[in-house]
Amino acid sequence: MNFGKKGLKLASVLMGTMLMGGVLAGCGSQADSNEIKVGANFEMTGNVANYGAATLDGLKLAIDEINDAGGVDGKKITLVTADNKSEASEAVNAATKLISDDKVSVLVGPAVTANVIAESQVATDNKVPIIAPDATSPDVTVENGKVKPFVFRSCFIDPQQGTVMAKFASENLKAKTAVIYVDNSTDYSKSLGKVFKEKFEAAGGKVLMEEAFLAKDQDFKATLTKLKTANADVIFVPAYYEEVGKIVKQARELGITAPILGTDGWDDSKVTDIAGAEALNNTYFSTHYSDKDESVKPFVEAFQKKYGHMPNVFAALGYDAGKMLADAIKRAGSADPEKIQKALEETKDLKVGTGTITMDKNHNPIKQAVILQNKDGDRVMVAKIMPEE
Amino acid sequence: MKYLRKNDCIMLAFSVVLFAVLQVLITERVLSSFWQLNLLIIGINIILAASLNLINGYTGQFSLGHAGFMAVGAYVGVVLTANFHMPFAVALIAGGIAAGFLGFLVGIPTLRLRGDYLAIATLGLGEIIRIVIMNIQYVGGAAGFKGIPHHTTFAWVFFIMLFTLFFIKNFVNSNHGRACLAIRENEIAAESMGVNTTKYKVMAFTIGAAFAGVAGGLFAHCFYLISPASFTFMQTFNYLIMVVMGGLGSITGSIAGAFVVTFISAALASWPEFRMIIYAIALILLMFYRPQGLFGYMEITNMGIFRRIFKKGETPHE
Amino acid sequence: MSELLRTENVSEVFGGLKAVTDFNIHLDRGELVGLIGPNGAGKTTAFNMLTGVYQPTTGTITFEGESIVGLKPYQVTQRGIARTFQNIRLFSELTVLENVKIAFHYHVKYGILESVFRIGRYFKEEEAIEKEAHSLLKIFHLDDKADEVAKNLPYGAQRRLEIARALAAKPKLLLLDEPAAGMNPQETKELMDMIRWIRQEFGLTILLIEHDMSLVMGICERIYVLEYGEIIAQGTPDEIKKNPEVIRAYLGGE
Amino acid sequence: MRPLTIWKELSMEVWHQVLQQLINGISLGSIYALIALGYTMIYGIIKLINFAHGDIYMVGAYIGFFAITQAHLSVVPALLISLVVTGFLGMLVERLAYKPLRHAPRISVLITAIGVSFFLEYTTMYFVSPTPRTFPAMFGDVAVTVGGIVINGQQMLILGITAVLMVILTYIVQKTKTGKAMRAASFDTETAELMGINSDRIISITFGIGSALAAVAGVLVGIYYNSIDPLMGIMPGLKAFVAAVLGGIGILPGAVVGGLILGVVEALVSGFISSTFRDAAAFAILILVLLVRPAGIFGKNTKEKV
Repeated sequence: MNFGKKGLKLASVLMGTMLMGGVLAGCGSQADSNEIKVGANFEMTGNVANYGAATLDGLKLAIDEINDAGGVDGKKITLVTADNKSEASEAVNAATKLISDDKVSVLVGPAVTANVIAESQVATDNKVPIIAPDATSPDVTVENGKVKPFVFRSCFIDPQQGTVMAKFASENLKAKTAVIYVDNSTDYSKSLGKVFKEKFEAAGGKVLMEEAFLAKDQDFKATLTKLKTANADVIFVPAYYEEVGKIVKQARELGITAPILGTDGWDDSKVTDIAGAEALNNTYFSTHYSDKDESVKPFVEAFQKKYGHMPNVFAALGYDAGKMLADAIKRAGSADPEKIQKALEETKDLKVGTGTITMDKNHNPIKQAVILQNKDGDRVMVAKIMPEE
Repeated sequence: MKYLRKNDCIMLAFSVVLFAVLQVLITERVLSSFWQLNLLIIGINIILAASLNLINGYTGQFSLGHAGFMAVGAYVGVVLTANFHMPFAVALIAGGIAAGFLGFLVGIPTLRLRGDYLAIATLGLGEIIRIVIMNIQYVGGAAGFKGIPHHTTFAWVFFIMLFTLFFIKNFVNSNHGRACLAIRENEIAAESMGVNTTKYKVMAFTIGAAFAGVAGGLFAHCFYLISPASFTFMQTFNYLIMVVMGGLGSITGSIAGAFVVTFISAALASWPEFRMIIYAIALILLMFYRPQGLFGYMEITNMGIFRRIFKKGETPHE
Repeated sequence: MSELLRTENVSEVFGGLKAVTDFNIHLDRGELVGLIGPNGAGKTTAFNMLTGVYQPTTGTITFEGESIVGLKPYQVTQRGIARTFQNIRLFSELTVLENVKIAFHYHVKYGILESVFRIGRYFKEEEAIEKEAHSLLKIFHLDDKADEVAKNLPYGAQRRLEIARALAAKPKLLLLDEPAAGMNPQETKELMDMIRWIRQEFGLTILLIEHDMSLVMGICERIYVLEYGEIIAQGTPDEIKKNPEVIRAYLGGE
Repeated sequence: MRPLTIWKELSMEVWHQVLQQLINGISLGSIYALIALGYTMIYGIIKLINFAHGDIYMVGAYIGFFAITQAHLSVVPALLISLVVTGFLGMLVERLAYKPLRHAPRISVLITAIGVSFFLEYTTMYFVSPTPRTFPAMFGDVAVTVGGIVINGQQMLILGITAVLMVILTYIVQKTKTGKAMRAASFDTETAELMGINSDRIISITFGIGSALAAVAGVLVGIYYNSIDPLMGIMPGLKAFVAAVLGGIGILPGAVVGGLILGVVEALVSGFISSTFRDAAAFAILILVLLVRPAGIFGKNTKEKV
């Protein structure tokens, strides 16, 4: 049976080289002195690759700016990227590689809540701090009442965003009834729906109907036709721009004219491309910043120059995370993860791309939120709200 | 027949030595924690590849539902350990039984189907299982199940893998295993030789599913959070690739296939942009040069130098 | 009661086409009976009905006094009827030895756990069927090729392996479907002796479908002649040779 | 007179909704049908489940996208370009990846198809980045309301083009010489070769036509949902394969019927139950049909001749 022999030879050669490769890679490259290694664990493949890639672009911009300005105390920041394939188990795999093989001092990312939570265990065990740029769900940094020591965040959290929008709906829009349409495949969307319902009903409003869809859905006409029958005063759709664009477009096509409210997932010029400016009229969404805001102009221009297109909210938050990271390393004065962790906790009134950040005791940044209105293809700032705490 | 016993002892001795070597590598931290985690995953993938091989390779039933059975085992396991604080062994066994039972239920109707029709039906069932889990809020739905105790250690994975390989090897080399092989070769002839083909197809399906369930339990307890996104049909393709690359109908093949595929994706982690492109090209080239897989039908125990160690008395599938 | 098998007005209708109608045969223990007829006469369909592959549309089939209509093929084999196939159906990727071992399947009693943990009856029964299989292969001059993969055997040897495999199922009634097909006269002669010998050795009843008249006339005690699904004649070889109906069916009427 | 009373009791509102869902379902179904046709033709001729077919649909969508946005062409020329270019891509894939494995075990060719699928997905993602691209709004404003049922411009475009392509395809397969050769090869390639048919050429043409149909579906989806991304091909590809099997794999009308059934089922389930169970319902329907007719709706359950 000749091919058996050939197969054996091929297989043993393959396995031999790999074993060697494995052990060698195992030792990893030692961190040489004049560079600080930062791990970027993002969704580069898999179904949320677009959010991961956008955040990574913003982070890279921040790191390049810092390095061009001479790095931190003369040391350059090198970014080591790893792909978590938009999956929780792979996020752990990537984080373990960055920590044990690449010996990074700090981890940035991933973009999606589930992957951050999955990774937090590994980071805490190895005492390496994480900065989650976009995950807005509260249980990223706090688990049954206890703060996770090594997990930080550079964006505001859902309860703040949900409260702001619920207040806006009942007070500014005088809405009495609402329907909620969430994305069942993300924690982000579901927890925002819960907070909105709680705050809206506390303010005397009534939620008539709650429906759900799945990420990557294309056709929402079926459920929207059902929602139309409730003809509520407002429709709350806390989801990402890819699905939101189609939902708003298809809702208007089915003759739904009520105002549609959203959250920071809406904040991307693609929403207007997908839905069309006309359909987006009478829609409002909360987000981290308005690109019309003077203080945000430099970041927007820098991003436009480097990548040739406008930044979306993920890019902006990636950039903020980069700035926050650099500031913490400078104040820590070393690449030692635990020192950086302490410095992150003490972040106060730090000027970042989209505003100023002060870290609260739950490792969530106190940041202002803005409400924008889509008006004939443009985005007008309607309100700027500082968080109460 | 005494060779049979002798060979088992040789295999056992070899495995214990291998275990000791790897355990030392781990405790002395020669292997970084990244490669330790991947060693666990390789062990788990070997269980999945061998159990899929029992269904596809040995019994010739083209099943693409393996990730679904793995998901059942994983979720049953984590619910028992995290919510009911049951011991790890109980959770694994319960996961295996639950997945096996589902394999049994699913097996009966679908095994009337043939070839590609069975493939798409089982793929559909795997997806249905994943979608149902995604809609059960008790287990965290799409956002995933959090707070899983980290029970899986190298010892658990290694010895369960060893048990799986021995179980499947001995099953295949027995009267029952031969019945499955007969079904693969020529189902009409098998039935005419007194083999109850439905019973054995469902049996292979149930055993394969049960081991996939146990592997699911082991997989889940490596991570703090699991979500339905890790159990899609693309995951089943991974295990199918391992089985075909190793050689349909060869246990050594499944071990080699699981090792090679898992190692390639781990080693490529340092080039995230090109990882999938290189993996795709590797797949195409390997099928181009070795369509029958690294080992085809052969087992390592009766090739070349091994033939002298394992006395000639072995049947080719030993 | 020496009668082993009896079929009463059995018929098989494929969507209006009467493949076999009022098929009445009976076989006594130890008999060697032939079933002949031009191509497409329904011989193999009859075999398929006897072995449960097809369910007869009408009629009863009793084997050892019990009806076997409605049984699945593997149950029929377990009752003691084994068969070979017109176009060879061996387990091509398995070895010669394994092909025969599979036929012992029903007679092996050890359970799954015993086979997996190799305890209890596993080794005893495996050794038993190993020995039996080898002895069977010796009879059919196949023992030297025991570890050869079935598909690599020459045509004649594959035919003999199929018969050996059928015998391994320890049948009471052996159905041979054109065993001499594609064999030269010398091989047919050897086959004839072998069939006589195994009938003697294993005390078998044999029903033989065959086109090779020298073989049929040589060893069959009784012959049924089938044409267009109907039995047009039955009797000893001499009667059949002289029967006008049979001559017409084979040589075509004036 | 039981059914009549039911009709009256159901308020117009519910019937209105059912009809609206049917329209959505049929347009979605025709897209599945276009892709499923490619699956069935390729399976019919070389018995391969071409998992890369969904990604050829994606590449077709991107070619259409660049034709419309970069080259500023209108819909029909964009469709033609995408159809031709993707057709050749399909032939190229067959030539490089599948032809050498003509006599390899079928399961290894399946693994190659999975490899090609990953390759197409991630090379596209490497060049055009994972962020979704948006088609400029087309035919959006045109809408026809028939008795309260809204049929927008894009849905009409899809139904129209699908119908035209079906006619052309049936003409090619039934009337032309190549069509006859394709049908012959799908029954038995070896015998077809004995009859003087160059089976390699026929297989290549089948891949070309199948990929072209998928490309059209890709562009139409781009226009209908006006956003495309490198991984958009995975789920529709699988659904189209389900549709092909539902109708009876290898049978052209089966693919169309299977696609339409799938589209309608998905629309009704999302409308009346919840869209989270939409995919599960699609697979459940497939399994139910297969249990009743193990070779699909039109498939003949050929019993193995003993």
